[in-house]
Amino acid sequence: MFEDSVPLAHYLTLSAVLFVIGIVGVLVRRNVIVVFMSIEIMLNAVNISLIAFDHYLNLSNGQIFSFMVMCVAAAEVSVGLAIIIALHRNKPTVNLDEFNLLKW
Amino acid sequence: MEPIHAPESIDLIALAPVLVLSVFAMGVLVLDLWAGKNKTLLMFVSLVGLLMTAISAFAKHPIPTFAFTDSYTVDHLSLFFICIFTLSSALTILLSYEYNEREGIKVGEYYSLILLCTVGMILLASSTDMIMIFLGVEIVSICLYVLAGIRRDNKASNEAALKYFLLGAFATGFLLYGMTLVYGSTGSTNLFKIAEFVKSDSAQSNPLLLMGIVLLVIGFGFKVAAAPFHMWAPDVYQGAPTPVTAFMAVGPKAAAFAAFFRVFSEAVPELAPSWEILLSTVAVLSMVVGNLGAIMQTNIKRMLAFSSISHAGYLLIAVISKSSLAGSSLLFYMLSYAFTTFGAFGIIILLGRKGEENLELENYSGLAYKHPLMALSMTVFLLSLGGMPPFAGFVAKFYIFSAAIEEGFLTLVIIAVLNSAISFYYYLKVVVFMYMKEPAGEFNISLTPMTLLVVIIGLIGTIELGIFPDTIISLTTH
Amino acid sequence: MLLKLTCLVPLFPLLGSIINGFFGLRIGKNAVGIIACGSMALSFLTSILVFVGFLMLPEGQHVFEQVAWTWFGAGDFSVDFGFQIDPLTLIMMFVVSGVGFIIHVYAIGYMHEEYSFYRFFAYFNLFASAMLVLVMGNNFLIMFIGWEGVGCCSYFLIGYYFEKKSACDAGTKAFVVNRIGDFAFLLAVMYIFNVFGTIDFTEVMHAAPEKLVYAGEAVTLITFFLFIGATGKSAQIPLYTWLPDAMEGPTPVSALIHAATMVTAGVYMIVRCSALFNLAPMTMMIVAGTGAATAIMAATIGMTQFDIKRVLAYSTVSQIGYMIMACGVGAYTAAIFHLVTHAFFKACLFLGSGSVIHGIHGEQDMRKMGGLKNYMPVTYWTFLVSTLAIAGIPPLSGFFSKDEVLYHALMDGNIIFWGMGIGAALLTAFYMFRLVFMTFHGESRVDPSVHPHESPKVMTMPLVILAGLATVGGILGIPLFHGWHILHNWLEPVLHFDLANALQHSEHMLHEAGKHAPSWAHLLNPKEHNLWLEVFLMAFSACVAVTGIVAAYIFYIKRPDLPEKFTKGQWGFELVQNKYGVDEIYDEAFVKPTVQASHLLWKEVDAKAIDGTVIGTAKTIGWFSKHAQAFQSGFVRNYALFIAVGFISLLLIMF
Amino acid sequence: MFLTFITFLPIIGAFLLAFFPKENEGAIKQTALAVAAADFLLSLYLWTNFDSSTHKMQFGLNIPWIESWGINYHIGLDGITLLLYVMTTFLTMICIIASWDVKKHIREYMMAMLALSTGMLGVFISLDLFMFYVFWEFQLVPMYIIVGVWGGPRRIYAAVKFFIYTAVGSLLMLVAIIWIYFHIKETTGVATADILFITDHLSSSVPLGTQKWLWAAFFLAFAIKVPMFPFHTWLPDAHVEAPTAGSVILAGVLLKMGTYGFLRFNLPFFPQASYEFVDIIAVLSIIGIVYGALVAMVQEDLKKLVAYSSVSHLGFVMLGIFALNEYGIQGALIQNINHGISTGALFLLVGVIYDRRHTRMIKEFGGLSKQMPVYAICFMIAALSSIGLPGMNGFIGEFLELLGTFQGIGFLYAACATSGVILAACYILWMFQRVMFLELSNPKNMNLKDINTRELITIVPLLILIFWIGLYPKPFMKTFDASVTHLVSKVSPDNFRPKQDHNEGGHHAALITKTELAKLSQKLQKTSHN
Repeated sequence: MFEDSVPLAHYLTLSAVLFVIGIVGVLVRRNVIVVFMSIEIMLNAVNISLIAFDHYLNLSNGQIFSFMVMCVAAAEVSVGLAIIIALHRNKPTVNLDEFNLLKW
Repeated sequence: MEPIHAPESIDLIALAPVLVLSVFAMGVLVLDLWAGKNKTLLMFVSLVGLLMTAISAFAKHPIPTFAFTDSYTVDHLSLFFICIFTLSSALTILLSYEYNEREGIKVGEYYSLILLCTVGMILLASSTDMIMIFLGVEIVSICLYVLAGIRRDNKASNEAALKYFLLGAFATGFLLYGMTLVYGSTGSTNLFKIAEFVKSDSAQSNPLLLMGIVLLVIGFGFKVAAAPFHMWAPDVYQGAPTPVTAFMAVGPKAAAFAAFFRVFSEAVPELAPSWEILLSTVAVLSMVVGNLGAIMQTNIKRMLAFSSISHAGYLLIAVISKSSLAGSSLLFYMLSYAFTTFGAFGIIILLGRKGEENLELENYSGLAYKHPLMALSMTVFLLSLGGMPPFAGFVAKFYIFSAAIEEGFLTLVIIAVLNSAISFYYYLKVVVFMYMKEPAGEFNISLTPMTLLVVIIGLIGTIELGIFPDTIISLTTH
Repeated sequence: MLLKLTCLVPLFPLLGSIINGFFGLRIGKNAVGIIACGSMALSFLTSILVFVGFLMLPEGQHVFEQVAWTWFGAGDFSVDFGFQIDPLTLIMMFVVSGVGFIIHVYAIGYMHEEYSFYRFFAYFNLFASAMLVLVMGNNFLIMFIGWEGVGCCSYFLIGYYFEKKSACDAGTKAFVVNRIGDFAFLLAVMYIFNVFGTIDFTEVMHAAPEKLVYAGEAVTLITFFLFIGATGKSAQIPLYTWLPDAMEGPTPVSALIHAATMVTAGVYMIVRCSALFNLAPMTMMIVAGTGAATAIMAATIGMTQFDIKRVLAYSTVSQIGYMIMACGVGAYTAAIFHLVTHAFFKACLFLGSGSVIHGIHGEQDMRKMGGLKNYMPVTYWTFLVSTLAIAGIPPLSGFFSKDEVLYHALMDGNIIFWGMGIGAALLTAFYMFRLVFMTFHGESRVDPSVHPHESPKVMTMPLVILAGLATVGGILGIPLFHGWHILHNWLEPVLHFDLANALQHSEHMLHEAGKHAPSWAHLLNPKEHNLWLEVFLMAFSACVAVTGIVAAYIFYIKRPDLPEKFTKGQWGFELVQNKYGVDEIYDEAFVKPTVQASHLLWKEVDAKAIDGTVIGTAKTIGWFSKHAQAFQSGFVRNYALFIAVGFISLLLIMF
Repeated sequence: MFLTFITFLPIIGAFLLAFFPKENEGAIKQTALAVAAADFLLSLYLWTNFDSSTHKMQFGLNIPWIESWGINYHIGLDGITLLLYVMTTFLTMICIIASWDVKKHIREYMMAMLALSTGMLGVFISLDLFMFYVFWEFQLVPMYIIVGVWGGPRRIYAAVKFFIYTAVGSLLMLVAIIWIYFHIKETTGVATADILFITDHLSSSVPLGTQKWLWAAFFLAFAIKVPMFPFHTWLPDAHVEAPTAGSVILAGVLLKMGTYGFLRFNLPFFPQASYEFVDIIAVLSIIGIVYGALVAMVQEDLKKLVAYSSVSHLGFVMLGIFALNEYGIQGALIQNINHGISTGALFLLVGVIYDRRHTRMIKEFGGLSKQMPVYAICFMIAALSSIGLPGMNGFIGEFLELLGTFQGIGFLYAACATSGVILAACYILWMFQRVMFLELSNPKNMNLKDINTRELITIVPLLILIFWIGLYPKPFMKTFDASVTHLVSKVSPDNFRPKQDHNEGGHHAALITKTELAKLSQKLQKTSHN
């Protein structure tokens, strides 16, 4: 199999890079949906690490964990989209910067 | 691979509160179909459910019990927290009833969501496995996202939900990543096993583990609204419906603290030298930022949001001190905070008008001479929040400071007391408006019975815990 | 036992004061006058009874103490509220209650037009009471009650015309300056307790030789502070400035308080503490020097003043200087002698001046008087007699007392003091007669609209009595043989008992150290009395007095244009007329800097520095709070950014 | 139980008042007065039953309160607190009479007053640190309300400043209290916050360095309360803005809590640290005395003047306490009472003209003694008492304090402090002159009414006390004699000084005698050689 060909560090690096991409996405994008997608990238980055760890530690907890994460992510998506839709009804825009009624 | 067993009945009994509450939550949801516009029935059913939950929590003996291969625990900490959760949820429901009538929130899911959220909180407080903790966190969060935005036609409410949702998910990423790294470096998601693993010296300098700890701090820090991860709190507290704000300030926060405390004092106590400094920084920042932020606020909900940030700072001191006193001081603090906060929000709701008006401090001008008892109660709550004897807040703070001093965190305590001095300023500002200014306009307060009940419960709790705290203290110290 | 009546002596005036104070307005002026004078008369009569009782004491007992109650205490410190009767006290009691009574009677006439007549007498009686407490107290703190009490009453009475700013200022000034003395007095009392463990007069004086060492630090400091106290009350350099201003009070006040009694309290106190002063040669030097300097300086100022009461005030300062000088050279008897005679003639002079002022409707400037002797003969004659007495013309009382002071200054002190004393005597004769001539002789310069008239009987009778006393008062101290006289013998138990004891003790100590007797031993055995020297000195000082009178006669009767010529444009004269500018110097050196410093402390230090720090802290917090709000921008990105930044910072902290 | 009843009677009264209809002002006032008067009489009963021959706590009660922490409801009175206790009930009563004409919110006012009373009484009787702290903080609230609601134009500023400034100090004390609690638990194995127990066990087990820190924490709390220079700036503001009765209570009782704290905590807990800090305290106190007096001199507002005079007077008290001998401490205790009486009287009197003219500016007045002779006399007596005229109460305390300073700290300190006596005369008399004397020139003052009967009722008892304490203080001073002796035996510097220093005992004249004798004999030797 691939045990020796791809060391753990690579997986972790990939995961970290993806995670940072997600963070940067959240920080720089204005579009609600894109921001939301960036967050999903972060979650999936974590999933990569989880699976990789499992693989190298020869355990199964991580896989279970990653399933949970996926479930939760799905739930979050549904709630999140619902919120965005509700918002869009009151204020037809997806630009995040326009939502700053509440501040200071 | 071990063979997979069906869950033993003993495990199910341990899980009883969660099960009972889930059933009631579903029940309420279903009942809503027949309930029509009048939600009174739903409210009562929910309250009964919470009561049953609290009772069922005590069904399990002996204590502590570990169920589901050590991933779920029934111990004094969790039992006590369950009490706090059911109490706070019940008070929220009581607060909500008339508020929802007034604001026109006519959705049956509301009560169901609160109950489900409570389920998540119970899971959070009882879990000893990171997967469970994650699930708990998410159940709580998702319910709260919805609750914050439950006033769909209100822009502020929408915005609050959106902000909370985006930032919450963002922070979940950090929390998750932290858990992953901890798992990766220790090989287990179970807190006890992690603790065993961490005892070895080599683990303690593992950068992955330490990184994981940092990320956990961020994740939990966000959930408890500790600085600098607090920025969502003022906006969300302000935008969310007032009962939900009160709920968020108490229940979920307590749950997050329970998990926070569990993870840090049960799983990685050996790493304390490393995370003490992190948490101390966060604690100090929270106190300072919370208090500084609150000083300039004119909206009372927003002010209380900042105040709750500073309270998170005080509570973190308990987490840091992790002594035998720390857990019990955390419990006591949460309980007294629950009474005080619900009382204060109760009064805010009583004074509010349709459309979330009357939330500016000016609206409180001269309250003391129109409604002396209400002003007096508000004063009691605020003083208790500030930590003024003989109210609950003082004993709670005293407790936490004791725990910290016993462990030698003198500097932290000194910073904390100086911060409480600052906090007096803004708490007293409300008193200034109520007592020392002339009334600006008319108050038309409808003394709705449920809300009033919450205020009275809060008042009794605040004073009782302040003057005769012994019973509760001895309960917490088990 | 008649002595049991002791405590009644100060009690009567106190009662009178209370009755007048509370009910004075309701009971009418006559009743007020009767109560006030009656209480003083009772006090005087009781004094006589006490005196009789004292004479009946068994041989060898010279002190009678009566303790009313224990006043207060702490630890081993305890003060009795008690009185003591001894020869010195008795003399003072007579002076205070006797002269006080006479002046009270006079005041009925003088103050009769006043609306707040009752208030005046309430204060006046209170003063008498306090003064009696002062002289009768059996320890330092009881004396201090009186000491402050008289100061306080003096404050009220100087400020009696409280609508006049100058009167108020004078009152406040008197009180404050007196307080400076009191400050030193308190320090002395504390020091005494520190050394002796008690502040009872008898015990302290008795133990002084044992506890203290001749010329030691302790005794020098104690006596020095006591003396500062005395300078405050007795208006000596440097604290004399309040007394001339005190003339703002009604004239009876000036007579009783600022001439006859209160201002001599310092002298009384020094005599009372003679046992301590004897042990402190350095302080004695200071005392004598201060007394002499005050005597001569006040006399020079007295020559240049035109306000009739101010002349008398400076004369008082000068005469008390004499007494202090006498104390300083160890001639306590002479000091007391002069104190008594001075009380008579100076009271008479003040009352006389009051009569003059009364007679010409409140005018006090001598340049607007003149030729009054025809209008007010009684006043004139009594005034003249007293003036002769103060000038030192034999055989009036002042001659004997002054002469004794001068004699001791020469014999026990040194020739400089004597010289200064003689100089002051010359000046005294001059300015007193200047006063008489300007007031009563020559052309009338009185405002034509005013018709001078003699005062009523109630005012002139006291004048006559006092003039009589001023005439015969010298009897007390006429030398009988070898320099000893009645007063001397009478006071001997108070003054010399301790000295003998001291000598004995010191001799004993020094004997052990193999040394000789201390240098002050001569006090016990005065130098061989030289009768001829004394007679010569008497004659000399009489001549000096006459010279002064003649000079005054030339200047103010014969050649009234001379003073003008001599003084015009002389900066020296102007300096003296402006009282050497001492008031101004004090003002510039102490009062103004203090007030300015206080303003500075208040506005700059208190408001800006100290409170500024407090408010500054609060404001800084507020500033931070205000600016921290900017972070709460409402943008989700920013919030996320903070989470990220927090993440990075925590990482940095961790690693 | 009796003591508990007296302590909590006022707050029970306050609760009762809450149920009175707002309109029924007469009944509210009468009830409040009745409660306060009853409380005062009951406390007098305590006094008569007080055994002054012992330093032990009396009327004590010790029942568990928070058992899990070992915290008890432990109360008791000893000589140090008895008079303060009685004075508190007394001044509360006086203040309620003095507030008869309060215009707005009379019910709330009386409630605050009564609640305040309980808070203050609790501070004095608490013998458990936790309980002490509870009362210590609690009484801030009613005072804050009183200043903030019924005060002058800048009342909110003053109230908040008062509250937060005092809270800052006491919060640090809280930290020290907790530290002590755990330290005691560690060293003796007893979890307790009992003051008496701690007094007995603390000082022996804490190293001097730590003692100093703890001392400083307590010091800050009490120094702010006293207030000592330079922590005094809240006082003038609070005094000026507070209503008359508030000022009276503030000066009469609240400030005394600071000095009480020093006597109850700083001295017995940390005797050695106290000894080490004597010089600093002495210097600060003396600065306070002189500085307070100087600043008072130039004040334009009557109340502010009296407030700064308080700073000066309390400097004397502090000096007396830290003389660490019986003279000083007894003086300080009696001066506590004296200051309450004379300054209280002054505030009441200032209140009288404030009620009539609604200004306290000195320059607005002048010549009042013509228009208001009785008032002038009362004012004069209070003023003279304040400057310490012998025969009145102020003198006794001041003299004992100065004597104590002389004996315990040093001659120079005593001399500097005594200069305050001169300055006191300056500011009081100058003020008196400008207010009472001179021409009655301001037309607004022409028709002022003299002091009325109600006002006289409030002031005359104080004036009587002024003379009573001034002439016959024994009934007052004997109450704390035994307690002070006991305290001094614990804290006396003799316990810490190197042994050779005090072989001669009390009066050091004997030492001087010997050295001076040697000098003298030398001098004589020289002269005899010549």
